[in-house]
Amino acid sequence: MSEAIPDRRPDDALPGSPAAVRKVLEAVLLSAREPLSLADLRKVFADQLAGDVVRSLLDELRAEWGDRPLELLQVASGWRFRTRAEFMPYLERLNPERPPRYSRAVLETLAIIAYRQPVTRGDIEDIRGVSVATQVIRVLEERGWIDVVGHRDTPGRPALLATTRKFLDDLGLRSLADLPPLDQINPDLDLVDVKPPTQTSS
Amino acid sequence: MSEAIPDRRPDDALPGSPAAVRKVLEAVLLSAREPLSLADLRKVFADQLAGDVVRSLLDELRAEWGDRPLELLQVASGWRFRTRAEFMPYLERLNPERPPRYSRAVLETLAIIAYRQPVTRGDIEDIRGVSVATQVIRVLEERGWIDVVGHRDTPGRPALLATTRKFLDDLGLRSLADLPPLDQINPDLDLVDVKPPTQTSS
Amino acid sequence: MIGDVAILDQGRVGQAAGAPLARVYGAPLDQLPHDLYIPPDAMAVMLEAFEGPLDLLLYLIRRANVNVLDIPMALLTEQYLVYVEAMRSQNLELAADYLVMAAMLIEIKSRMLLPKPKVVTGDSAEDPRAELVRRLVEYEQMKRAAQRLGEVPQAERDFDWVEAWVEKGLLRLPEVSAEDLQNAWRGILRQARLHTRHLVQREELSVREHMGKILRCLREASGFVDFVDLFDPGQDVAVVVVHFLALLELARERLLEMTQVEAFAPIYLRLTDERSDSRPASG
Repeated sequence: MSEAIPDRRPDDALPGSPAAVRKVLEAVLLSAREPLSLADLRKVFADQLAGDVVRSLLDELRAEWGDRPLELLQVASGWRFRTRAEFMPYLERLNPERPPRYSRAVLETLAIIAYRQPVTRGDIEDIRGVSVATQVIRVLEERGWIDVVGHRDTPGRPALLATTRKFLDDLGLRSLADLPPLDQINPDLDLVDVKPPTQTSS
Repeated sequence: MSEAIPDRRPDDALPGSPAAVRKVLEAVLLSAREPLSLADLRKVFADQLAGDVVRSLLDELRAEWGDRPLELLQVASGWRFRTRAEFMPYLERLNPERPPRYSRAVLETLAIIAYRQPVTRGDIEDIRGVSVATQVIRVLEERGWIDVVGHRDTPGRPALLATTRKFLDDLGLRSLADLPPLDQINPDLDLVDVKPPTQTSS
Repeated sequence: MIGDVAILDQGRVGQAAGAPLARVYGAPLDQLPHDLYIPPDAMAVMLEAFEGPLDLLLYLIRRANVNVLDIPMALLTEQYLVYVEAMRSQNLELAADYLVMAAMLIEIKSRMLLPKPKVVTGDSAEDPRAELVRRLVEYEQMKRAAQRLGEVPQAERDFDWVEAWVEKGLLRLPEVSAEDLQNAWRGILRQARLHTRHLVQREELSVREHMGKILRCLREASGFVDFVDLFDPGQDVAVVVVHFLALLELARERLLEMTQVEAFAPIYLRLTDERSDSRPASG
């Protein structure tokens, strides 16, 4: 517990052996909160290692972790260790609130956009009978499931929202036609034929 | 990025072999956001492993990492992997923004709170022989290392300060008993080297 | 007291006599104690480095190699006062704590000069230095503990916690299926139906409707009806209220008339047109 503080030797930027360098890389990558670029990783050694040397050490490291629970991944902004997908079920058990669910507001808004697109926020509010929080729209936009496809030619020129290709991909649908048809949904709901004004705009 | 979502098999809570269990433990501990208690770790396996089994697997895991750049540490709130101190010079190059070395005033105040808790600010001032700047207390509070645990039943009802669990976690300690032992000041013999205080206050 | 003299003499070794170097609490100081010579620049730095009077005293005691349990008060007090004076001459902000300690030292010193009261049972009379020694020992213990604590590796300063990246797309984001959308749509429809019913209910509760009910009731009774009999006690409060409002509205429109003999007596109602025997006004 009472370990001594290690010597700080800023001039001694480079460990003695390639194995030691790899160990440093491993420590740095395992504790990084963000992906580390090649430039970041060279900075760790005060730029005393060439980029291709670092790169080949990274390859070695990746191979070394081949059968371990994390994988060294190269993403757009650099390298990072990631927990392998097979361990997700165990991680999820730790946080029982997972898997998270969208609120009813988000799901209903998404359903309205999916079935009645393109719709304005006002349309959604008319159908749901309550105002739609900006947060709800943003959640869906940030997920990449909806976006603005135009503006309705009415006062205020409200944005017209529609679902994206990513929405179809993520839900495993080939097209909007694969959505469960509406008329099959409510055989027992005879009295309602909620024809929102939006229908005319679709 | 477009990997399939892994199967959720809640009934299949336990991997087949001890080695596989250890791997799961490793994955979970490497990706945890905070120390994991024994109860947390048992939850990972849907409580199908006894506590002492998990504990001995943790020991194995710790030994396995013995010569690697991380160490599995047991702190007050559980187990967590940390980088070994020898790697800090490299980590610092990447991320130079680190908590400061505290002044003697802060450290002495912290020591008094840690070893004599719960204490009032007046107690600290009595021991140190000087008034304690509010700033000093605030630094420790903002770090999350101390907090108010009550009030002494004397005039003014001064706040009683104690160290927090985070203090133990951040110092890699399991409990207050792990604090460095106090020197028994031997008044007769302790004529230690006397250096001007400037050297020790850096 | 013997120790005091010895160390004091030692302190004067090698210093030539001359003009006072400084004045300590008004008293001229001929010489600096031999271990006090510090370049003036360093002095300021050093004085600021003391954590307080106890820290300064400990330094002086350790420096003089004396036993904490047998502090030579005269020497210690003298040296302490020199430092305090130096702080003052350097215009350092002199904390009140240092002055309080100076007064305490002088007091202890003077008490030690007093003849000890004769005590039959030996050494039970308390040494005037006892409290000071207790504080010095405790402070030194904490001072060393602080140093040790500062050397314990600290998160973020000396090591980083490991937190491997977990694919948020796999773990964090809620999953939605086409079926969820279907259910959501059902929810909207259900809500719409409730909404519709709600409107119908409001219709039922509407004042106009109750006006009709009352008119019908009065016509069937063809004469006076007790006010109380117009209300069904089993009804919802909202219905009763609307019913009452309808009644007032009918009165305002002069479609019925109310009579009451005196306060708290029963109220009777009848249709206005009953009196004129014409056809009911409702439609």
